[in-house]
Amino acid sequence: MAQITLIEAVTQALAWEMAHDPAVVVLGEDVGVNGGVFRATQGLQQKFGPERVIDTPLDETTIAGLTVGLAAQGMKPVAEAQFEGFIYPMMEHIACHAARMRTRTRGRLHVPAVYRAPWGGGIRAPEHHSEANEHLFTNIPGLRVVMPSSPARAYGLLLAAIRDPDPVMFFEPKRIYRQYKEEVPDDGEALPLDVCFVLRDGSDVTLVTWGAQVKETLEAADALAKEGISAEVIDLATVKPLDFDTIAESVAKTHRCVIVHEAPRTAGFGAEIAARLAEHSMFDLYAPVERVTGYDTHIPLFRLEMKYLPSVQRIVEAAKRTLTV
Amino acid sequence: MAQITLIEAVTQALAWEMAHDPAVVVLGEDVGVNGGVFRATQGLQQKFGPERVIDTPLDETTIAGLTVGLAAQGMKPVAEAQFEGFIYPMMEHIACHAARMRTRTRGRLHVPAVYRAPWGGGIRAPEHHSEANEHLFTNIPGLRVVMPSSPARAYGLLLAAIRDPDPVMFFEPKRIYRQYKEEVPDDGEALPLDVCFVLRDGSDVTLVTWGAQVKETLEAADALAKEGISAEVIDLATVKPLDFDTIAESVAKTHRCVIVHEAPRTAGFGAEIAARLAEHSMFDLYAPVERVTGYDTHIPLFRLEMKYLPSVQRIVEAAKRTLTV
Amino acid sequence: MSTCASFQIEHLQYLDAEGKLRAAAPPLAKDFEQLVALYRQMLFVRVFDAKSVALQRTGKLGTYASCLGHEAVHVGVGSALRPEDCFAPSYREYGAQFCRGVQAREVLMYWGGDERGNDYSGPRHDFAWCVPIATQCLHAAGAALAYKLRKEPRAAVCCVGDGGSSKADFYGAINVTGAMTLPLVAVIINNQWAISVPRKAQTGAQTLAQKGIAAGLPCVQVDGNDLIAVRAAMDTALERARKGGGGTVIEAVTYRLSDHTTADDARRYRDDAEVKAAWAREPMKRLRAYLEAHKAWDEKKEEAWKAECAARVDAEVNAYLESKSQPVTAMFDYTYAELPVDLARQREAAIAREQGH
Amino acid sequence: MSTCASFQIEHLQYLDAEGKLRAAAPPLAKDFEQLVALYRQMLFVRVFDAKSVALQRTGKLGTYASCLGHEAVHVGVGSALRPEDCFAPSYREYGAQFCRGVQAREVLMYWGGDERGNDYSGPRHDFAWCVPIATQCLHAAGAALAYKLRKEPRAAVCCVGDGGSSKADFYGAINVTGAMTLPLVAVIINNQWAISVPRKAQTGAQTLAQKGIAAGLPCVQVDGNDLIAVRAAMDTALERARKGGGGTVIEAVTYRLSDHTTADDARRYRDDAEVKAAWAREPMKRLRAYLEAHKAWDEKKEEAWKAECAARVDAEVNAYLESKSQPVTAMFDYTYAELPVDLARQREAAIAREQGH
Ligand SMILES: Cc1ncc(C[n+]2csc(CCOP(=O)(O)OP(=O)(O)O)c2C)c(N)n1
Ligand SMILES: Cc1ncc(C[n+]2csc(CCOP(=O)(O)OP(=O)(O)O)c2C)c(N)n1
Ligand SMILES: [Mg+2]
Ligand SMILES: [Mg+2]
Repeated sequence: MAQITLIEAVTQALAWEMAHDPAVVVLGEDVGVNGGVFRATQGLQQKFGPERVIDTPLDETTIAGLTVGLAAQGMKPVAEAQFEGFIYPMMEHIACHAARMRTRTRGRLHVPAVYRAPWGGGIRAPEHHSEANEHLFTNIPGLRVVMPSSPARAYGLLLAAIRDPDPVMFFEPKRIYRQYKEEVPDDGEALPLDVCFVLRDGSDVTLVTWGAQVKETLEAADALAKEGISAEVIDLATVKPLDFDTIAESVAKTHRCVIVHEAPRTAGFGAEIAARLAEHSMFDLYAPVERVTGYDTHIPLFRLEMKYLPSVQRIVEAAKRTLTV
Repeated sequence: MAQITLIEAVTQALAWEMAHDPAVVVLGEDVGVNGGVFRATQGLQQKFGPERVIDTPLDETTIAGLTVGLAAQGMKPVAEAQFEGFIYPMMEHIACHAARMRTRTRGRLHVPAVYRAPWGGGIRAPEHHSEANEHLFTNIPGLRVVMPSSPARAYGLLLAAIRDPDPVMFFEPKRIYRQYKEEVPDDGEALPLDVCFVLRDGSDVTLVTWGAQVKETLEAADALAKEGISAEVIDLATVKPLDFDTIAESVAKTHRCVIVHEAPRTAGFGAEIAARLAEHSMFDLYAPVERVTGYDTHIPLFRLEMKYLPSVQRIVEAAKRTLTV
Repeated sequence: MSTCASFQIEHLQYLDAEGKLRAAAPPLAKDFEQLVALYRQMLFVRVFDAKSVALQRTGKLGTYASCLGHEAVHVGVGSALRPEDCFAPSYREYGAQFCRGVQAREVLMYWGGDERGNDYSGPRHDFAWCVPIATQCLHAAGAALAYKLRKEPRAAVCCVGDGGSSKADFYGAINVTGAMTLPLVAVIINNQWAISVPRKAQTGAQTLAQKGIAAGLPCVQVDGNDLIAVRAAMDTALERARKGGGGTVIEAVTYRLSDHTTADDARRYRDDAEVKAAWAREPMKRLRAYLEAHKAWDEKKEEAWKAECAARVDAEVNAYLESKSQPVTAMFDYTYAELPVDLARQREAAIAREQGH
Repeated sequence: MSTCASFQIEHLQYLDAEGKLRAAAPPLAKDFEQLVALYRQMLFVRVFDAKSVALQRTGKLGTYASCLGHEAVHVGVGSALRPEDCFAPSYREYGAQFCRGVQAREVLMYWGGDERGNDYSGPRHDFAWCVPIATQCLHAAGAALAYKLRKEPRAAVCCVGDGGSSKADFYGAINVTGAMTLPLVAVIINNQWAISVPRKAQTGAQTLAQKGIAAGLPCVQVDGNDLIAVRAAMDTALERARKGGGGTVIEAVTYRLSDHTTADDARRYRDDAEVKAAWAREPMKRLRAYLEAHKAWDEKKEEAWKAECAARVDAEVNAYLESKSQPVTAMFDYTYAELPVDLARQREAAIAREQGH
């Protein structure tokens, strides 16, 4: 049982499921011989052949629509958008068809597809390679939006996503693709979707986040601990549908909450969490909810991008603000 | 000075601006001889010719991209998506280019374009003709998202949108296109963008809404008044960038807030308003913020759609809940 | 300068507007039993269509997209398919769908604002009606890819309009079909109008068939008012597809004799003269003339069959009109395979509201 | 069955791989002064390109897209344009852009992660580098429409890759160009690879030029390693465009001699033998041979010009390396023409953070 990175866990999950379910196919740009520009599909074409690991023409509309068609006819396609910033042309098929086929046909047809995409900034990449656009999908009924933040969760959640009978947007935080390794048994065990993961118990403040920001958030919790502040850290993992109960429980205990995300602040998914806290946990809260987020600007090219992304320090400061009210 | 409907106000604003600014052109599907499927561009092609009122091929990608190109080269295009549910293929050009050109080029190029679309449900239309998808755009920096809810505001805001040097999404609540008429002087006077409109003063509860739901919300305020409850009604008008100060001021006075919108609840724009209230107005609020919204389902076909849309009664009930805490 | 590629687009017509055979026709032209069956199918569609428009006019149906004038291409396409093939319609091809087992009451249910219309009795794997223009082309391509991967001798067929042939998805579908040799037949139903936009405003291409050249596919233009030509082109294309020979683009030239939908008023943008001229080329008259010339059909049969169609349609209409609305829970129950917690709570609230009022 | 349309795709080559004229060539072939100027431009690009790759390897530049092997098509395209024409590049056509006044330091700035690179010195109306594949084609079409509406005798030119010619936007752009007779020249730079995906996986079409047929446009395939052929095709297309004759699709066949970008390793997916064979057809050698055969160029000139290129490039590199980062406020200041209230507050907070740390 080897130690693997998050991206290797993605590959491992794909390989497991392809080996055990002949309906699973992978398609996208450069997913074949090249194994994907990040190597997420590395070795899969050699193992499963070009009929199951399919390099498509360069058209995201095509990839998205083919995927709907494949899925509706009994396949389980895992489609890749090469970067999440290139997902826009996929949206009509995702929103109008993948997310809607079951509703439209009263269950006659459904779309068990996964749309994967490397997500987020911080890797000094060119323009349009750093987007954090989960908001594009979180208001669309019928979708799941999943974001793993560790090798083990990447493996377990991707297996769950592929097996799920409904369409899943699976966003991989590329900044932590190779952050660290951990042991991930290749046992085909899926993790539950629609469930948050409490990564660290704490009593003074709840830090809620997802994706790559789990890294900074855990570091912030460490820093806070050094100052005697006990932070609970929750990784949404499945952003939609939201497991709000886990967050509410935590806030009932800590009475404080900081939400951390990479996307722009306004109408980012942090707003939904803060809104629910305002609705359901208002009398639990001793301090206003804080959001530490990207600014309401485009993520800048890489010379400035680290000034855009939420830093450990910003999280620590926000947590402390909730404690000084 | 005639009494006109909301949609006639749209036409009037387009005609005014085309008459006064030769850079303004209108493009889309069926906008020409047919005057648009709702007649928003009625008579414009006769008046300004087919070179300025342009029927495009049936491809939303094309319409969106042409619009970027036109705008970057000195024109002021007003593009139409025939229904807001068909806007998805426009998104790459809107998000990656219209919204970003100024940032990308440090101001060398910019995109003074308007993307109009009839928006929302409740007209017994076929599938995909009832979407309320403002959330697709509210997290995208560089855009304005504007939604008029009266003939006068349609006229003034559309003029402002066309004159604005940045791209504006202009969503027209088709359910109230012909709800009522009012006098709208054709004087070329724009209304300010980025500003909420207080439609009704009140002291007990703040009702915040936008688009077609302004109708039900005002009716709810009437109903509440009959029960001795004084509701303030705010129409966002410009959803993004949000004029939060007006809302905060109102809530500082009423201490209660109900947000009403048509889109699905989770990650709808109501979440942003509730989140800001939780952050900035927590100690002003005497009751949890309520959201009265569409469900987290696709808007059903029309036999059931009125069960999906927020009703006067739901708004009244929510307002009362905030008053009984 | 040297020529590195050259292409021809053929136009296929057997039965002219007068019902005369114009060229050496395929066996179908002499198979009067089958031709009569197809003609009856076409007539059924026409009767159904008129009734549906009337229902809308009297407030008993929502917006409805008429198929008047498309009977030959719709029935030609639908009758060429096998049950195991996959059909991806736009929103107008009832003639094709009736051949496959979709029921008239289902069409009415759909345009009556009820999702149950899409829960077809027809082949359960056929795609639903598709409103976002041309997207069905890629679903059909995906189906074709699924069949190819599973080595099933099945074809997928999509229909798309002249307008729809401008949209991204159409190009994407035919391109991937060529690139991957998929068993897809893309039928462009060129009825000259996309709502108010005439065919010539869609593209500078002389024919829509030639779009197939961009994808390296065989492509052909047929007289879409000639059932025999439509069937001939479909039969060839489907056989090639099912045998692994790849896809085809067929342009069927016809005319939309009706408004775009009942929400449209075509007199705003097109000349009566054009419509009148199109009526002279419509598909039923010529086939009837041909059948009558060959004693396979006559006025009496026509009247009898029309009466039967009317009766059948009435039965379907009644079934539709008597259908009860779905319960409020139906909004929630098909969003996911299993209700997420959140949605379950919203569902409860919706039920409570129903009961409260 | 009758033929209703037919088409030919011509292939244009004047200068073969050995630098021999293969056909009756246009006047440019005898205009050695201009040819030398263009050759020098090509050599400048090549020197710049090698330096940029080196900068990336040593950590002084971000990911960089090399243009090695594309010099003839890039310089051919760029030099054919007039300043008032509009150029819409993808992310690789520095050779074209240098002809138009874009500075090398601006290219470096862009790949160095600084938006100021896009604030070109070149024609201020040219479009920025465009990463979302093929979208630039529609911007060029929009520009072309603007010029047509304003009755300006200007053309718009977009470059797109073999991969990009599969994308929706490309089809949309050429289709609307045909439908509206727009002054757009769409140049498909077929360098055989889209990252790791070979040309044949993109489409079943024998040529990419023939995609123009789908739009009813004149289309031609040229040897993209032959500067003279590229210029000839461009000159013809641009003249037609500026005179109101509408658009053209040009496929320029070349080869990407480099990795896709510095983030790519092409050895993973393509054979050395193929690359080696492509080197034999590369564009510089043949033009140099031709110029030398006509005594317009020689080894000494080559060395002298190379040295000058190196010096110029060094100066540009220094200007880039010495540039200071933009202040944190730059994140905010170009989002809207005027800062909305919200953003102004965020900007203040960001400044405070800068000063705090
Ligand atoms: C993506 C999208 N854009 C716009 C529309 C609105 N619309 C419905 S039908 C239609 C015209 C379609 O014309 P055509 O493809 O020729 O098919 P026809 O209706 O003639 O059968 C349009 C623009 C839509 N349904 N989907
Ligand atoms: C919409 C979109 N999808 C994917 C990518 C990632 N990507 C960048 S370059 C490239 C290949 C482009 O190939 P081609 O069009 O042939 O141009 P070339 O790089 O060969 O010049 C891909 C897939 C992108 N930039 N944009
Ligand atoms: Mg049509
Ligand atoms: Mg290429």
